[in-house]
Amino acid sequence: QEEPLKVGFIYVGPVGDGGWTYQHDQGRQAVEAEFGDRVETTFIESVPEGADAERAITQLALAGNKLIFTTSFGFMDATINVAQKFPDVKFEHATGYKRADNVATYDARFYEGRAVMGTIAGRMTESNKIGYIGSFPIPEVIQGINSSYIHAKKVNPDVEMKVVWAYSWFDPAKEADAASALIAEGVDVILQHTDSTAPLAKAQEAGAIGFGQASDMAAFKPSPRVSAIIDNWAPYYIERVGAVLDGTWESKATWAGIGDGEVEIGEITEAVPAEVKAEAEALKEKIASGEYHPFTGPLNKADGSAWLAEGQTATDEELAGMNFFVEGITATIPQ
Amino acid sequence: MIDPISVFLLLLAAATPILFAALGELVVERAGVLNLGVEGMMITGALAGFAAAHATGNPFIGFAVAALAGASVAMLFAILTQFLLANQVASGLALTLFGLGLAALFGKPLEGIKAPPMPIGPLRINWIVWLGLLMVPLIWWFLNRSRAGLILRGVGENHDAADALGYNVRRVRIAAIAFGGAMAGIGGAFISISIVLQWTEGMTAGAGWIALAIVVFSNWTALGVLAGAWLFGGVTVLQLRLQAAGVSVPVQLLSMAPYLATIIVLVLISARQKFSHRAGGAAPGSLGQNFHVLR
Amino acid sequence: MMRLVPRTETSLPWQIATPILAVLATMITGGALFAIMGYDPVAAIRTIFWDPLFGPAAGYSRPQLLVKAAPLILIASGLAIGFRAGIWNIGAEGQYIIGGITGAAVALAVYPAEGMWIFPAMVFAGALGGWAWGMIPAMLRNWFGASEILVSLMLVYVAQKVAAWMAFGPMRNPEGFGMPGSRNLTQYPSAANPELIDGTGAHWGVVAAAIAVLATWFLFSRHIRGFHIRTAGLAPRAARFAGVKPEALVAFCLGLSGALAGMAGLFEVAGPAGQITDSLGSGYGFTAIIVAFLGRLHPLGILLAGLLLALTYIGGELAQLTLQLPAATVQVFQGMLLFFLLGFDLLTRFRVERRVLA
Amino acid sequence: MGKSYPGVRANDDVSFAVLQGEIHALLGENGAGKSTLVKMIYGLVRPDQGQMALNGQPHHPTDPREARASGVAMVFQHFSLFDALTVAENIALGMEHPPPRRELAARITTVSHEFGLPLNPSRRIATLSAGERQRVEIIRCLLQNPRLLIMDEPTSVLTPQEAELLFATLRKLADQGTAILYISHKLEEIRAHCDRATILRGGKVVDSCNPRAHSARELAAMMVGGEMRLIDRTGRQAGDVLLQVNDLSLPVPTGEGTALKNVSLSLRAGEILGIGGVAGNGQEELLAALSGEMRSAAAAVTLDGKPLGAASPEQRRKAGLLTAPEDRLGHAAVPDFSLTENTLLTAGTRKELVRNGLIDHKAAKSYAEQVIKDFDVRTPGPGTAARALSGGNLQKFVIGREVLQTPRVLVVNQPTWGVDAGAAAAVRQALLDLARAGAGVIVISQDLDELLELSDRFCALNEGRLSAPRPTEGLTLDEIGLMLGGAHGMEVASI
Ligand SMILES: Nc1ncnc2c1ncn2[C@@H]1O[C@H](COP(=O)(O)OP(=O)(O)OP(=O)(O)O)[C@@H](O)[C@H]1O
Ligand SMILES: Nc1ncnc2c1ncn2[C@@H]1O[C@H](COP(=O)(O)OP(=O)(O)OP(=O)(O)O)[C@@H](O)[C@H]1O
Ligand SMILES: [Mg+2]
Ligand SMILES: [Mg+2]
Repeated sequence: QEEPLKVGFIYVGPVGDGGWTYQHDQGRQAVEAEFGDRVETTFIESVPEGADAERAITQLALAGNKLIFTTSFGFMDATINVAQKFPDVKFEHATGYKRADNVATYDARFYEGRAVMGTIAGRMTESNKIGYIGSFPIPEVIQGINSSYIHAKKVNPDVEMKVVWAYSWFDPAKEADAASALIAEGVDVILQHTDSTAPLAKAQEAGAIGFGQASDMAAFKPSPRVSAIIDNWAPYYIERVGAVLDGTWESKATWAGIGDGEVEIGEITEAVPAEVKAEAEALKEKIASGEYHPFTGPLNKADGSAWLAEGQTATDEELAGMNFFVEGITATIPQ
Repeated sequence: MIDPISVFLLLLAAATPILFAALGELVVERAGVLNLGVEGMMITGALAGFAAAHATGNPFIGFAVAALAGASVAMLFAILTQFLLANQVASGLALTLFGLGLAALFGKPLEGIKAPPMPIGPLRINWIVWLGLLMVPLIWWFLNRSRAGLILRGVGENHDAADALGYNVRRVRIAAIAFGGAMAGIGGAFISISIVLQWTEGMTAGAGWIALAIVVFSNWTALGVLAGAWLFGGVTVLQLRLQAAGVSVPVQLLSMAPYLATIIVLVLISARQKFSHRAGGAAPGSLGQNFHVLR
Repeated sequence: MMRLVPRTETSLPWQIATPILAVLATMITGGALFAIMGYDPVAAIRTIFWDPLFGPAAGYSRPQLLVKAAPLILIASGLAIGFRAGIWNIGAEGQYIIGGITGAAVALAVYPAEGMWIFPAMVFAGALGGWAWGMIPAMLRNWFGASEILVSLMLVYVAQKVAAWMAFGPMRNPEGFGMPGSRNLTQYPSAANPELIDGTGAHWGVVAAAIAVLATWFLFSRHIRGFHIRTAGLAPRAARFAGVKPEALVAFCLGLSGALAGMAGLFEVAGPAGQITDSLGSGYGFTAIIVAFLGRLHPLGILLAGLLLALTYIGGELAQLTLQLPAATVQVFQGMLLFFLLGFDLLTRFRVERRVLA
Repeated sequence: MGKSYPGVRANDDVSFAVLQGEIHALLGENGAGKSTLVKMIYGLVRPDQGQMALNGQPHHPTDPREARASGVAMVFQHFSLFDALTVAENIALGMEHPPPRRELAARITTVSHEFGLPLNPSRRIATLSAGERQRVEIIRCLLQNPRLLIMDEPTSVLTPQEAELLFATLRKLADQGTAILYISHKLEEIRAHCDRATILRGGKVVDSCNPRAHSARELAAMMVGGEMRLIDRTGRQAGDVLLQVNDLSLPVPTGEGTALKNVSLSLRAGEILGIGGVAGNGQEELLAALSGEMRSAAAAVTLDGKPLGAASPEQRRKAGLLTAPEDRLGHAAVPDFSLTENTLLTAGTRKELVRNGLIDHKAAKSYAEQVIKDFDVRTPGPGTAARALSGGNLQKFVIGREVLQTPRVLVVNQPTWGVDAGAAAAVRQALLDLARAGAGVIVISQDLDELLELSDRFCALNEGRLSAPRPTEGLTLDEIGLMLGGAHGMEVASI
């Protein structure tokens, strides 16, 4: 009988974080379910970025894993370094930009999902103030804030966006405090790009609404969690493991969105009026089919300078390095 | 503009976990024991409290269980330091490591579950917040007015003298450590049951360390602990409020503010004491030292 | 009835025996834990304690032991000096971070210049940064009587924010597509802290740790300053009487431990970690406190404690990898190991005697 | 009664009786077993064998509370007070069922006045002088109306007036029927005030007598089991001025302590200057100002005309100005260090134990051995920890460590505090011999007998001021008492 293909995963958090790492592990389990005996997966969780990452990845390679997924941006250089030493092993690095013959990268177009959330937020807010809890000022998060704002504004021209930076991906108490601060500012819809459910808990207390982040956060259905933006890595992981199995794997950069099923919109609950739900779903379909790009001009930057002309869409390069807010957002990006 | 009352209401809740943990540690340190395991006891309480609240549907049972769980892991520290005379600093750090691991291990099945709702207390303020506020005068009274508190302070101040007068130093200290564990447990459970409403690994995120710092800051007084917890919680809340309100102060500076404010206020207090030649109120005399006597 | 009788001199045989006993006890209870969790206890114990040293991939993990232990030992050596003097630097983690930042700043400022002087300058700047960060609590204590425990601890959090600020702001890699993190210093030859001899894991940080162990040993056993430090910790008034200025000692100890932690930070940033990121502090500064106490504040003890802790970290990773033991289980196991080490330490200081009753 | 510690038989077949209404002295050298015996009575130490009876009832307390309940009270050899707590709190801790706060405070005030030992119940112990601390311990006992009051070396030496007051109190209690067990190394005191004495040697009762019927020399002989050497004061002559202190004033460094005010003195070669005073009047500060622990204006302290006021302790030692503080454990010596290591505290430079910062362990060890030999320090060897030495032996070591460095000037504070008669005589003789060899010696002490015995000139320290010196020859105890009393005495009387 054929030896099973060994596939390794490096996680930055514990599999039980209920967010980022949890979703990657769901993807790993999907691989096991799909290929059964033909694969054997292992993972190491809670690996700090930096020196420990390189060692953990090397250990996976030494243990005979032929395909290794490194699932945090901070693992980028470690992945490249280890890949040089193990040319026979294939690596997949999430959210990075460095590739090699045996290193592919993959990421998700979360901003597509944010557009849908923004639409719901713009429709649902009564105070016309929506809040956004940002983790760190990196392009991915800034894309999300801009996309949410643009689409909220589209359906509700009076909308205002308040931004709080938590400077953490995961700090429940801090996120709760951030949510409380936003609510005290009059915000009644909270978007978050941090991984805990604490903001939803606070929203519930205050009668505000929010969205699941990374995972479905179904425990807070039907309200305050009225929908969710879910990272679904399963299709990609299955595709890539399959590629190794049938020998067609090659290094490439993948940036997939709603259309590829990598970004999922969690169930829009009955707390949302039917027509809003319909509108949101229509937008989702349009994005999925490629008919509509969330960053379509005319759009100006926050400093008033012109960015995209009427009908022009943002390039992937522009998005990947996004470091400005669009016109209308008064918050600042810490530099 | 930001209205002070809403900030105050926010800070009440934000300060509660560290208030509980720091009040507990205050009693422990007043008995002459330095337990650096607060973080480990808090996370244990956070998990046990959440589990019990979820199983029974009653958050108050959750808090009771959290207190018990916190006290139980504190007993590990008590055995090490009071019977085996192990170094207190290292034992406390080991307790933190152990508690974090233990909670993560046993917490696996509880991930993704929501906490039962907590009845709202008087003035729309959480019952446990009230309890925390009530603990301040209670502990002040206990330490400064009660006989048991006097003995506890005596043990912490000079364990040899307390022993010579016939007090059981070890028993007093074990009781204090248990109490400190229970308080830290409640503080931790407040995070899981009342703030985050869910169990997640590592959710105390350093609150235990802040609680330890607050005890030093308070100069070992109950009122000082309240002031410290409010100062820290207040600045934390305020910096987020300022961000939310779009006030343009560099976010990096704002996020450092709670820590810087704590340092600055401590320096002001210390300087006043130093330059006005006011002695006293400092650390308990036997703090961190183990007691052993050959009979 | 048993009673504990203090030994007049600490017993050398017991000092050697107790760590071994503690490790055995941990293996037994830890094994029981693993068995309850449904893992093969023998395999788990072997994976954690044996495989990193002699297992199939030991050729790789043995050097890694040095890499992991070096910063712990370097920082713990500095901390032990202060702890012996009764000066409580709890903030080595912050000094580590700042040292990493100031050291890296030199390289990032002169990039892409090449030169032999760059790496030494970085080491100096790293030490200087850590020193300065340690001097803040020292000066606040000397001038105002503020507790160095609290100030140094608070400064850890401040340092973490500074690291995040640097990673997202001034030090962000201009060629990094706006992603956080500085340039990777390992790809900048003049600034890199590489493996000195292939396959040994030994980088300059390991060398520095070895020097630190020897130097602290020398300081405590041969030099009058070490004597004064010990005096100050045991009897502050006697130290004053001997001519020690408490203020100078506070500055010396916090400055020195800060400088060593800062150096450790730089070696890590320029070597194994490679760059400034917001997660620059990875807990070495806190773990080093455990290492210092586990090593009984003695240089040799610190060396062994640092290696032992590194062993459990690497063994723990291996156990995750090969047995899918959750990370938390390994953490509980480490906690147990510490408990036993601390508990059994009793036997080095006391004799257990049966009480004679008349 | 019998009690063993590892390697020592601390009490061996001890039998004796204390009668109602008597003041009973317990005598013995350091380590004779006095403290062990009384701790057994107080329930603090568990006896290995033996029976006790109190008022005819079997007495076997398992802890001090039980002893207190049956009427035993004790003042400890080393203060058992809590520095950070108030007088009232300290007293409450020593009582089984203290009355409510207010009532207790009132009772402390009245009882302490009644016995002539006034106390303010709300003051913190840390702010009290040694004499006042002793009052707290005594009042704590008195408030319990004890049947048996044990006093183990009431530490501080009081002014003669204060001592009189204390004994008057004890006498009053005895007359009311309280039995008093009194431990002290001050034989004159015992002769004057005790009714009976039991003498311990090596844990055994060796004698029992009426102390009034014997001289101090005879009592000492019974304690050591041999003759005591006479102190030799001969052969000294005053030479040139060595040490000069000029108008030295130092503020209080922290909230506690006494400021020095315009202290001036001069000391000649071969001379011993005695400085008396009640504890807490600036003795520690004066020693610190001379040792270099506290710095002053350079010209305020000169040695051989060289200004040293701003010099470090090390520089002063180099110049020949050596000191020995009062507190042996923790100040003059590090308890957890071996004797060898303890030599490095002060003898590094003059004995060349430290060169270029490097410690010469061999030299340190042989210097420790020399001190042990020359000063008859009874210890297993230089590797022994300081804390394992009895007070008298450690004191001999500390004095020896300084004397063998052949200082130009040696300043000692309380050189025989809590030290038994034999060791005290040895220490005093060493100081006299040093002066004979041409050094200047300053002895700061609260023990007036000692000062009269040693010093050529005498001055008193009072609230940080130093009186003008007077020749010791011809001074009476009463005159000295007045010199010491001054403002302090007035204060006591007027509270
Ligand atoms: N806790 C103890 N552990 C071991 N040995 C002890 C202890 N306490 C006392 N000893 C020993 O018992 C003996 C008697 O000591 P004790 O304290 O009773 O003497 P003492 O007569 O009170 O002396 P001093 O005059 O110095 O107070 C000494 O040899 C001492 O070494
Ligand atoms: N806890 C202890 N452990 C071991 N030995 C002790 C202990 N306490 C006292 N001793 C022994 O008791 C002896 C006498 O001790 P004690 O406490 O009576 O003090 P001392 O130094 O003789 O006091 P002083 O000179 O002030 O009267 C010392 O030789 C010491 O070895
Ligand atoms: Mg004694
Ligand atoms: Mg005694």
